[in-house]
Amino acid sequence: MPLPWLLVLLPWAGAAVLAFLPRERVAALTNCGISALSFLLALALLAAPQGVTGWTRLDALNLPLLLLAFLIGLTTAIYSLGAIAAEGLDPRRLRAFHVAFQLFMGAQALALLADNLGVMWVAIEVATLASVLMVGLHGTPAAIEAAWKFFILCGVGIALALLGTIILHLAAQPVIGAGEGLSWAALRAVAARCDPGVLNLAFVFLLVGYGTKAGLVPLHSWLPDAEAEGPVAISAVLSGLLLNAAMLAVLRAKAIVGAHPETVPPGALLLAFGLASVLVAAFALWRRRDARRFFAWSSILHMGLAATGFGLGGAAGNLAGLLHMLGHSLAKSAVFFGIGAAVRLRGSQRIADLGGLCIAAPALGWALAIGIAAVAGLPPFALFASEYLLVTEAAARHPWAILPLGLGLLAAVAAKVRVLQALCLGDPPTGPAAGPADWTSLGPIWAHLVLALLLGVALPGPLRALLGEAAGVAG
Amino acid sequence: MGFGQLPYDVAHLLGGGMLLLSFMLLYQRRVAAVVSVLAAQGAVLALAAAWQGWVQGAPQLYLTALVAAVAKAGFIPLALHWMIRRLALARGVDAALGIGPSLIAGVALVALAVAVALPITTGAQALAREDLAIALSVVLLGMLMMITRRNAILQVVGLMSLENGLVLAAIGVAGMPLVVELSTAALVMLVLVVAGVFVFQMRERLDSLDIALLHPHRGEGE
Amino acid sequence: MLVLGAVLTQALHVTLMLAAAPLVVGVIRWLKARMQGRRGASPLQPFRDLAKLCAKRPLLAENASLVSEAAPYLALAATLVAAALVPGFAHGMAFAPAADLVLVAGLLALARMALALAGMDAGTAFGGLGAAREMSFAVFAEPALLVSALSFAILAGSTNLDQIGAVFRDGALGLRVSLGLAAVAMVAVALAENARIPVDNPATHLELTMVHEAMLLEASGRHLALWELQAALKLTLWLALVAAIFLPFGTAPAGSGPFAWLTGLLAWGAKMGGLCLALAVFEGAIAKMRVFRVPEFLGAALLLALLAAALLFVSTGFA
Amino acid sequence: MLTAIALGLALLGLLALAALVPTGRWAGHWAGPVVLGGSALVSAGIALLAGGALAFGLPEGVLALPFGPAWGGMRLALDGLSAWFLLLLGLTGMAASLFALGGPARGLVAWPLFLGGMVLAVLAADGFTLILGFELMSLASWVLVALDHREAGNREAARLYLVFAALAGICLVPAFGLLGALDFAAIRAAPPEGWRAIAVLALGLVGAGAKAGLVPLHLWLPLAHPAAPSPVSALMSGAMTKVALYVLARLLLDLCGPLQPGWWGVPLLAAGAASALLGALRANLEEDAKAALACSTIENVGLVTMALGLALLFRAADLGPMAALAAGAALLHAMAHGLFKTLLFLVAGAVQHAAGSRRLDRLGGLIHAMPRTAVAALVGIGAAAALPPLSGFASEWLLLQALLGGWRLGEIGLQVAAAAALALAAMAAALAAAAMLRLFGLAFLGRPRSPRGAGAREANRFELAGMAVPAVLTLLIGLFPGLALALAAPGIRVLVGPAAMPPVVGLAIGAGEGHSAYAPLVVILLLGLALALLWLAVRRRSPATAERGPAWNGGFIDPPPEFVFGDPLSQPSAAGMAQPLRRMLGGTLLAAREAVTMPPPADPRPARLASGFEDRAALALPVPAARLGDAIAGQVERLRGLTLRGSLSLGFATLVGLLALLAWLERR
Repeated sequence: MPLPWLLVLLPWAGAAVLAFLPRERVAALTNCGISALSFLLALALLAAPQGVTGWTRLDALNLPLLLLAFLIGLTTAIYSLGAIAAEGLDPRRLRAFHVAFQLFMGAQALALLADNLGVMWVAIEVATLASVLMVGLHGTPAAIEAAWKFFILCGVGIALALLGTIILHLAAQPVIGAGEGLSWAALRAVAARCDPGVLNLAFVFLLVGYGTKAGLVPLHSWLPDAEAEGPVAISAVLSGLLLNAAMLAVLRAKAIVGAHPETVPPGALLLAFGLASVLVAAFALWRRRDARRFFAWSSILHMGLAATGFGLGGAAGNLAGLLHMLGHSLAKSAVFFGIGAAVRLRGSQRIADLGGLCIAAPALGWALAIGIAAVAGLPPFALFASEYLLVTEAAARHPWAILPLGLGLLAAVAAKVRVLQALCLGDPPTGPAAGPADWTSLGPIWAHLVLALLLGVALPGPLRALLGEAAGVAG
Repeated sequence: MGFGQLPYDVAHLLGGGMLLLSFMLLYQRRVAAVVSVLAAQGAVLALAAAWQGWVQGAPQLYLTALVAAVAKAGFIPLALHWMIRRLALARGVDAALGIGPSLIAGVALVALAVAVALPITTGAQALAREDLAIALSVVLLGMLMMITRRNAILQVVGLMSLENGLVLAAIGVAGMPLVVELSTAALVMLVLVVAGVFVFQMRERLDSLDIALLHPHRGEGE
Repeated sequence: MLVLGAVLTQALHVTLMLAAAPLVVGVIRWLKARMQGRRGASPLQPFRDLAKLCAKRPLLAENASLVSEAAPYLALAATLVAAALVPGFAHGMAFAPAADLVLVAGLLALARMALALAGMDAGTAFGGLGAAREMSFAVFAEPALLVSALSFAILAGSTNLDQIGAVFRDGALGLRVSLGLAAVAMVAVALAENARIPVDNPATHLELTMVHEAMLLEASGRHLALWELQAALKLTLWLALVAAIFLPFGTAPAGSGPFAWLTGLLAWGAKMGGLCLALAVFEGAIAKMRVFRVPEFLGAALLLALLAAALLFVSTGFA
Repeated sequence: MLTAIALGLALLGLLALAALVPTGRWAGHWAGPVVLGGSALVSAGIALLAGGALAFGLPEGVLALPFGPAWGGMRLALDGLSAWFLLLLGLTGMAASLFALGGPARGLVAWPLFLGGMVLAVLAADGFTLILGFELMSLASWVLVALDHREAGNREAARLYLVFAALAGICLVPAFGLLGALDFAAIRAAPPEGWRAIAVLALGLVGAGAKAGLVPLHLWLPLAHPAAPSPVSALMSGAMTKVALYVLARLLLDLCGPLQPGWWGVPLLAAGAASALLGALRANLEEDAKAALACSTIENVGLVTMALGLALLFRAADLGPMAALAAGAALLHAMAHGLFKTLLFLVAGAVQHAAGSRRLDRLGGLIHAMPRTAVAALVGIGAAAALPPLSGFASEWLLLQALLGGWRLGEIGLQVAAAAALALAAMAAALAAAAMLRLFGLAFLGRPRSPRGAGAREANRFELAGMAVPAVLTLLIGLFPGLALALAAPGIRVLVGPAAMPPVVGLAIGAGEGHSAYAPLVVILLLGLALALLWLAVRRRSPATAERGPAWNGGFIDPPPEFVFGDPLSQPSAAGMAQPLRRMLGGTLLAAREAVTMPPPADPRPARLASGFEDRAALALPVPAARLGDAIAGQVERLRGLTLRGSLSLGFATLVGLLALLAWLERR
């Protein structure tokens, strides 16, 4: 069986196993084991030959995303080793959590690996449903509201994406060979000979559909509440993985449609959505009082930035977008880990209740501070590098784009600095405070930050080459 | 298409039937009736799939027809009816947008769908083009229904009829791989299950399915 | 010969300035007294005062620091160096190359700072008040001085006093409106810098509007003598400065023999005398203004200087 | 050479890592001395290397670092300009680190990173490296500013500080984007033209100005500098603002090429003049010693910016010597201010340690308790007040000469602008003198104003060493400005062209051939001679030693015995010293106000005088910006408040809109 399939089936098999593990400790450890195993498998992909095998493909574009996905899967599993106990879930829900988590990981892998657009669609749908279950896990009204919104909006979105896929097939159907009707490679090859009108229609639906998943404004409404409910681990994987998979799907569609010279340039639409997301999210950050929702909005901001990069297109633009996706996943999940630990410390996720971490729990406080700085795009982390490349590219190609970009970035940094100081500095508010954070939360945070640092200013040669190639693949 | 007018007309007829049913969905006031209309739409969909299978000589479409008949015309409506009975839903549907205006909006949407679909697909076969236009309309009408209905179940119904539109579009295209239809059908089931879970949870927490009552519970409030 | 002459004239100039300083003060007082119908003290009175002060044992406040003792020497030394740079009866003296107007202003600022520090050293109310006011007036005086220097720089192509004098002496420039404006501005600055009426009253004590004297309240004995001499020397310096820039005529070339020096000396004496008379008349004619009117006074001077420069931009070929 | 400096950078990074080690005895006893001492050594080494490079020839070529961002490497290069500022960095870094050794060891991780970030920014040979160093410097210094984050005021200062730093970055990055290439050499090869160049000018001015504290972007500066520990504020004021000026010069004078139009200098001249005037005036009104010093930093940054603008003007007008004069003034004043401001902030730190306060109204009479510190302070304020023969006067002499030559620009508008700038520069110098007098007089002269101040002690030897370094350098530069400018010559050539000659006449400095010159050695000789003669003469006439007695104080009655420090009313207060200038200029420029509350007759309460001011220029930008942002945020909130159906409709509307757009496009 080819390696990619293994990578999909292992988590699903794990999910099946976890479904029958009653003891939570054992289940959590098994969860970690499975995640570690699949991470090793993902590493093995580096050696695997690139190209299409059946419904899956392995290329420079999805390889980094896969590695990242399973890395974050592992760190999240380790984190929830310590954290999930504090979520106060009954055994049934706890088991549901573990099952859904592995289900999600497998679907995630499939979504990233898929070459057949239909399969990709199915995988993303499964991942969505799994995450919906995890979001609604607590069953509180707020959780139900978030999950229901998530479910309905993404259900509609995914349906539109399917329609887009079908229309894409309709466009290619006259010129494409039978059987490979939905293969990305094949579609991209023949795209130039398709009817541009149909391609446009297809792209609109794909963009709206997968863009909903990627949380692009104005299709973003589900994201803040979905990431703020459910166990903290969910926030990490949602912002770290699901958004990336959706963005990858958009990229695949863009690559196909963009291959036809006479279509409405897909980059322009993506750019518009990206800039809108940056502006709206940046200013939405100003009035957040809930820490997790704050960083959920910042995920929208960063997805918007990545979309802007891909919308600019070209080697540099795509590289900026890809780098931004990777860096954002690392930094943001690190921050969510930190927030989760802080929430455990204080039993509230309101910013006002979390203050003064640097004094209450210095190790956690400073780690979180650095993490937030990384998310805010301050040096020397990956987001700084990607934003530098993005802004310089925008200035060189569409100077007018500097204004919305700069405005959004400035507003976002202002808001993030405010929250950073509110969370980390000053005297802690008097109130219940548990013991300091343990290694299961600090370890993942530091690991992510170190990786983000390397990704920012000290990327090893081979990976650098890989990313460069990926920028080419994104078209 | 090597055939004469007939296949074209029949396919057109069936598609038009689905569109009509979508309008009836918008028009209906009573939940139970809405679900029955949905069932009817599923049945028509099954017929359309079978006809396309015969026209295109694509056996897998018969399977699609079967799935549609079983799931969309049979199981799902039954499940919904059961739910309605279990939850003793109010008979009447409280629409956010009046019936009349929503019908007008529906017509406008159909016009838009036609405007988008007709000119661009000149390359493709006439059949596919007609189907595309109708499918687009059904999808848009399904979304319109989701917007204009307050009741959670009716939102699910809207989603379902939206999916019907999808399948209609899918079967209209020759050579669409089987995986899509099957996965769609499977997922529709899954969606229904998840939706059911949440509907019951909502019911027990808020003893209402009016999603407007959900809004105040969003985290962080206003 | 040239070098020797330069050195000799320089030495003579310095001693002359030092000797003339008390005399100038004395003369002005005497003239003012005469104009007010009093007999007035003899013009030599300042010399006697200085001698008497030097003979007295100086008294310092308990908490006075070394500043009180060192500042007078520093201030007088700085003023003396500045005075040495200003051309007097002769031009082309030894220090001529260093005779830069900006440097003179800097040295005077140094003396002013020393004076203000000494004023604050004892930590008395009047000392701080005087120091603050002195520095505040300088805030308006210095720009006026430098902007009027701009006019000279444009006409002479340099801020070196000796060169300015040389350019103005040969009269190639003729009479210029802008120079007149600059002259007025500079005279205003001179009045403010030397604490003369209308900016300050040199003859008053313990009056809330005073500036210069307020800083000397704690000084006594030789320190007071040094301060008095410094003030007098500064006044002489300014008169000499005005003379060197606006009345550069009749100065002797340093290289020429003693006879030419003599004529230069006579001319210089005449100029200084005339300026003393003018100052006395002016001070006799007008009254002192309120402290917070001074900025307007000096601001007007600054505007005049700017106007002079602007006129030059327009009129001269440089524009 | 470059490699050695890069190794120094690596060493700084290692020191930061070493400071991370949290464990017991190391963290307790050794981390401080090792990290700070190491920083001092590395800084000294860097200063030596830079000075050597300036004296004996700069290294050719570019050093590519083995690592870098995903799209390319990071490059370092050392030319005249960067070497000059590197020299400044090394010297100030050494002094501040030495001083820090004398105090509690805090912020050990951020300190080397702060130094390293500055060095990296100055050494950078491509846009990314420069911005990386620039922002690293900002982030590290933010940590240092936020060290005392338990006080809300400090937190606010830190927040503003970081936001302004981000603003600087967000303006500079697109500026480099507009320049096109990443590598400096490539940019020089193809300088920007037309509106692109103008956009670069605007962005660069805002970006670098926000970090340098140019009016009206100076709001953060008087808040952040006092908030930080003294060695940090010394470094921020002495070195960091210079790095910002370096970026300004590099971007506008070097990278944009020599062909830019002359009017480019005007905005720099205007911003510089405004900063000089406003900063110097505020320095006279602030009642916190470090805040006053920070404001005087604004003034000096403004002076340097003026000089840079003049250099641009003269260069575009083909006045080579004048351009060199202006550029020399800029570089020399940057160096001079870097040193004496470091010195003054260190003095303020020593005073704070000894007397326990920075508020001028709680100090006084320290010259008796801390004579050595007082001498260092005298050198500092002398230079800051532009008194001969110290370094400040030399550089301001050059600046004034350049301004006095402004009439050579030919065009009347520029001439008038230069004349006005001259007036403002002179006024700023005089204002600085007043501020420095107030600072020294209130802190060191007079009587103590608080028990803690009365019990002050001399600074410890590390602090004295830290102050001695910049003090001696200030004296040396003041005495040998010619040598300093000769060192700066390569930098001047970078700014105004390869043919430029520094305005040097032997050891003295001159405003070009046939113009006046300033020879500090002559001045100091004459001063010394005059002093000696006077002293001898006077002491021969009056040998009596001075006697001590109570201050006469204009007949003010002696204070009652319970007033240990004398009657506080009889000593000038900070507000009182500021009163003349507050009334003369404050009203118009700083919205200064005074309010007297006079109790009715037969009411024993004393009359009170309340005075204050608010910096309109500083509030002119951030406040409306914040208000606007909040308004927009409010609108966005309405978007966020949508119900489920609302958001569904939003998505639906988006889809329909896109379809309509598509249909429309198809029609055409």
